[in-house]
Amino acid sequence: MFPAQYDDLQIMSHAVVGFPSLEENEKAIAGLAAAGVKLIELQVPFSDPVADGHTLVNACYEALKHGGSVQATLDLAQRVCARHPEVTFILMSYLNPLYRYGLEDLFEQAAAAGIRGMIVPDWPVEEIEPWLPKLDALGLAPILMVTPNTSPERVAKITRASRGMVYVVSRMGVTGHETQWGEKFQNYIAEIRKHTDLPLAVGFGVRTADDLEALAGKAEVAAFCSQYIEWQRDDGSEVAAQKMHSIIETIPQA
Amino acid sequence: MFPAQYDDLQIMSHAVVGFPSLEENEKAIAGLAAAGVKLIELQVPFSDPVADGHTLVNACYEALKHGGSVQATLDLAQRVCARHPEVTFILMSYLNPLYRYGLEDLFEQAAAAGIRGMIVPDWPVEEIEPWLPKLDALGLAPILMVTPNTSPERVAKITRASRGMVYVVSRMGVTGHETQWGEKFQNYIAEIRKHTDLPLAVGFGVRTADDLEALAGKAEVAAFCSQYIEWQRDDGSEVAAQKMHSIIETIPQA
Amino acid sequence: MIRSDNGYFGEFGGRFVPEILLPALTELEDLFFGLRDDPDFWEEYVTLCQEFSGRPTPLTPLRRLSKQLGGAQIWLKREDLNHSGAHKINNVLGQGLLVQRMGKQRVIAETGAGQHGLATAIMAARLGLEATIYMGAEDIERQYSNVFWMRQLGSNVVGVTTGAQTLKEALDEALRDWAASVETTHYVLGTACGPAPFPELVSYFQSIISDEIKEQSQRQMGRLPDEIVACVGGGSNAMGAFGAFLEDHEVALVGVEAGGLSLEDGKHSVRLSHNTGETGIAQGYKTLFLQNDDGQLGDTHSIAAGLDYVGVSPILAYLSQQGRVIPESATDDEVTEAFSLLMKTEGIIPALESAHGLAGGFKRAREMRPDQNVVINLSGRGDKDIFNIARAFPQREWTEFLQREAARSTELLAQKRGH
Amino acid sequence: MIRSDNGYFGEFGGRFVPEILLPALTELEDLFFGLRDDPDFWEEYVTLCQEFSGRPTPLTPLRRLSKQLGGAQIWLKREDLNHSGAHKINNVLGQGLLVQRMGKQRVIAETGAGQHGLATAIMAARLGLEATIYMGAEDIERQYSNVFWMRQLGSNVVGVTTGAQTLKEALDEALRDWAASVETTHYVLGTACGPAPFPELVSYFQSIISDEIKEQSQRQMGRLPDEIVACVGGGSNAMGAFGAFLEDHEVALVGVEAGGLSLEDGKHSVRLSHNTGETGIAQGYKTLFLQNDDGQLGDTHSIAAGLDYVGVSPILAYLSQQGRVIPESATDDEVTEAFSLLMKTEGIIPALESAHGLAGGFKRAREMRPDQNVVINLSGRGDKDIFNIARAFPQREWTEFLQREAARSTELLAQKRGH
Ligand SMILES: Cc1ncc(COP(=O)(O)O)c(C=O)c1O
Ligand SMILES: Cc1ncc(COP(=O)(O)O)c(C=O)c1O
Repeated sequence: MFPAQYDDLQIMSHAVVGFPSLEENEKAIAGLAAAGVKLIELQVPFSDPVADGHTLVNACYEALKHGGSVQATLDLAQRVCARHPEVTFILMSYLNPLYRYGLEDLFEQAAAAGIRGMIVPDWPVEEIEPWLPKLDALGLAPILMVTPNTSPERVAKITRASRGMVYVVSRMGVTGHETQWGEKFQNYIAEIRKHTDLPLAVGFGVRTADDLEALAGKAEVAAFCSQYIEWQRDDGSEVAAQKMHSIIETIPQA
Repeated sequence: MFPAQYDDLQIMSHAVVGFPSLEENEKAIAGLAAAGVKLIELQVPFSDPVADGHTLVNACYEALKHGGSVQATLDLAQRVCARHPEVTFILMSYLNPLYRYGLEDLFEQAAAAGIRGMIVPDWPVEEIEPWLPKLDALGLAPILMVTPNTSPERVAKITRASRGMVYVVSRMGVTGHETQWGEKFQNYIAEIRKHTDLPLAVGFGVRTADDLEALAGKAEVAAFCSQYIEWQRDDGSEVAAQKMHSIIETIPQA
Repeated sequence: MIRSDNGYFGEFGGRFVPEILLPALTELEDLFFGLRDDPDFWEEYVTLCQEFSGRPTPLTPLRRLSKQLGGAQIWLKREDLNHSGAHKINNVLGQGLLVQRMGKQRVIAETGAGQHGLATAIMAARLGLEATIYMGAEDIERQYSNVFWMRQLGSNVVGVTTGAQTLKEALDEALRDWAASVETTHYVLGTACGPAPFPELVSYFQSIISDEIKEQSQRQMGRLPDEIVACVGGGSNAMGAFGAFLEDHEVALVGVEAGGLSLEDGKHSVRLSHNTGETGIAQGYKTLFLQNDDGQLGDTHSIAAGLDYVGVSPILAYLSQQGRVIPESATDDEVTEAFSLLMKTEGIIPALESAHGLAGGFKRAREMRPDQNVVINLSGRGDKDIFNIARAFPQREWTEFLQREAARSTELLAQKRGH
Repeated sequence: MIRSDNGYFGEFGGRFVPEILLPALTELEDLFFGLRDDPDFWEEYVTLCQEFSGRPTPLTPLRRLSKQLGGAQIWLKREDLNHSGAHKINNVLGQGLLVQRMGKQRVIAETGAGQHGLATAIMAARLGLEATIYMGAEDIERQYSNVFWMRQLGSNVVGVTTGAQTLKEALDEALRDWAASVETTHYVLGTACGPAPFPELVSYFQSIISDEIKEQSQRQMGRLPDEIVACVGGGSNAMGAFGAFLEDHEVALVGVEAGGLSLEDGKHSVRLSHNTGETGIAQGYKTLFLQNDDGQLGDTHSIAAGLDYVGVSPILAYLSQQGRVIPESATDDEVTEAFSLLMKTEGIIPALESAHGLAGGFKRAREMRPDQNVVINLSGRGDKDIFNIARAFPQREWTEFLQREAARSTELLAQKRGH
């Protein structure tokens, strides 16, 4: 399940469904699970992933050529949720593939497959709100994003609609570049905590053991995605899982 | 000298000074004289010979590279006028080279060299009129052009300013294309004769024995220029003179 | 002009963007909503268009061509005479005024064929702003002449190498830049698409076209035209030409999309008619997209690079759903024919985009009476993209010229290096 | 506008043509003299320019650039916004009206860079006339893009292979055609040169430029400008910009010629200043020509093909002799610098011809006071000749693009043949 507030820092990692191939996804996920990853995003590849950096954009492009789709994601979820009950699987997608699939059907089938949460970066809170009763009934948590330039009123609104976790965008910009975890960032986190008791998942720019060390004690979840996908791309899923294992070992525990 | 009115048809031929070379000009002129040509135009090559066809345009272009100029023309005139007293030499030029040389000087030196006439296609009658006393005093005949579209009033004015001959442009267009000598042409000639007792030199499009046959009895002079220059260009001055000789032989005599 | 209902036009529109972009869109919307009813602002905009871009553009009667076709009188609204050669500059100049009010010093834009990028580069140079233009690497490869100009104008042109490396990816990449730079940077969207308030905002500035048509047709025809025809890429020139006439129901409004090679998937850019487009949500807004069953955006084709777009203005999607706008399409072949006809009969070189409007408009005019009037929006001129047009009309002389010119250019480069 | 004394302006002008051309020139002169004082005719002409070419063109203030240079306020008269991209169309449209009155069905023209040829081809298409354009084979070789358009417009472009195969020879060849066809054909001379009445007639039509400047400067500056600057090729845009101000002696008139690489023979086209030009009679008229002692016309050079001409308007020769027009020149290097400065600071792409006016105007403006006003006539836009400009600014990317495009074009041709 999702961590509780102030739990030790956990890693959330990533699979792009179809990248490098559908078969490889299952092995990679098994590797991540074995490495100690407790949260995994299953990303439906999309032709226009505007909120992703180049690593994930290119992975999407490849994944689409290798059969990545909403249906493939649901099928994969079915299998991996059953096989790795200790891992919480989160559906990550842009809105259109879900919309085309039919949102209601999608929610039901995702929940039935064992998916626990949903991250949809181009789905604004206003459009999510009407679905909350349905999502709550299904136990499917919408994990919404707040960003450094989100106004306090809007943080309140977003955290109110979020379930499971709140996704904290660490800095301006898209996935895969460097960031900083100084005082400004801590003030930012503190501001968000004023509005919610949900655990915080910090994403965008988490790439090194140093990043994890910096985040430990400040957030409950670190989204370690682009860097992992680069390992997977360059070294294969097995080596990537080993690297993931090593880096998880470095996380300071309270 | 110039033919008298109703004399048998004579040939006027052509030299472009510097084409194919200054030395060759002298030989070619000797060849023309020997072939029975009684009138020869010495053309000052010009960079922009607007009233000439391509044959003469290209000859001018070549001639300029081989030293053709006003001075070279005067020098050549000096020699060939002395050497061929039976031939009447006519200076043919566009206005600018003469204008740059200085018109007064030029007229005097041309006359002194033995030149008897002048054809300057871009020199309108209005600009010539003030010079007539001077030209008459020098015995340098301005040979002006009339064309099929010249109005009767203007034919009167042009023939009045002409000396030696009137140059009759056979048809619309520039030198070197085909023309016709039918009834329309004869009416045209007849119109001109109403205005002048000067002999008529017909130019533009006189290229074959047939042309000469057609002109015989209608005009006093046939300007046989482009075709001759083509012979000279393609076959050399000697062969060109032979061809000229043969064609002169074909001219019907009254 | 049409107004959105909270960013929506019927079911289309909205603002589906990563949260990080929201403040900039709200700021822009607030600014725009505060200005759009201010006649002084409109006057400032009109003056800028006049003094810099030569507006008003004329309404040119095509006397010979109308006679030859034997139907309605055809008039061209001459957006080709704008500075930069197309209607795109109108919108960009308007956004320039907003940028100045926001005090931002940097602009970014996406561009496909390069026309909007060029317009943005021009505006940035004129206002002294830094500019970065995103353009698919594939598009750069084919439309280098526009890149040449953008760079000469001082803009930074960035080739986008993700995906199919065309307009769609360039737009995505511009959004990514914006997400990282939103506090100092304005994103100059180039057509009546994207997240609210862009469709409304771009249509507002472009409506200067129909304002002028209205006044000019009263003066030149003595009444409103019977039809107005415009090509539809993203929809900005069409919304510009239609805007002032939405309530004039006697004026038919016709949007002509790129019929391309055929209606097969990937061979056209027809989204409004023929049921080829389906409702979707991408690139920040909801509209009719060409897409597959999985919601992946589809491939498009048009002889006109500027019509080669996968989405369409949500306003046009709505108006065509309502029956107010009549969607038509023209194939590549019909377009080259209309292109040649206009050139040879009236001495005007149309952009290939605009030639779609011509093809559609000529076809309709033929069926009309000589006492009727059709206005076709000539959104741009064609001499700006000789390379595209030469591709549409292959000729030996052109090929040979390019070969010589490539050799000449190589030599000049070597000389320059020699210095 | 200035009037000739029987075809002469002081010692310059006249009509030195083969007799065969005389009737056509007289016919044209009679027609022109009968119309030029008729306000209805002028109105007809202005209306045509408005409806087809988008006149009036604006007077654009260069606020940023003026501030940067720190001198006078600089304004651009935007002839670049004309249909076809240069002032040349004004004259051509005017002559088109005369052609219609004469009932002739064919026009011919000479062209150097292709701008006047293109304008003529456009006019011919619009009026349904047959057109033959003479262009030096060397110019065709380098300016094929304009040839491409002329042919697309339905004109017959004839390459002239005599002499140096450039503008001068094309003009000669057009005169030769005219000599053969004068009864059915009108010769559309492209600049304020040639035999009477052309210098006067072309200046008359182009004076629409200064008419507008006068009215616009009163409105926009509240008074007349202190200086007007124009580039001088044949002299038509300069005469256009100066015409209405000849009697306003407080307005300085400055003509900028092509200083080229240096003042060495054959490296420039400076005829009015520096004593490089000498009085001569050629191409139908008397003016200052670049020529040698034997009266042979000289070679010229300019980075701007349209200024690369050996003669100059007899009216400008006269006005500069009288001191009314101040002759200046700008070198190729000064021109590319002014070109870039305008692009990067104001977002306007000038023609290389017009960039001579900019170079001269900027230099003078710098020495003036901020309360003074300089109008520079921007005779044309630069994007019409990307090939020329790319030659002036050699770049690896452009070379590579040309190579790819040549390959692509070869392939398209092969495909077309395959059909
Ligand atoms: C000349 C021209 N017309 C039309 C378009 C299509 O865009 P829109 O539909 O937004 O007018 C473009 C796009 O580049 C264009 O350049
Ligand atoms: C843009 C432009 N300006 C100036 C000129 C020079 O001609 P003129 O001196 O007659 O204006 C040309 C000639 O082609 C031109 O194209």
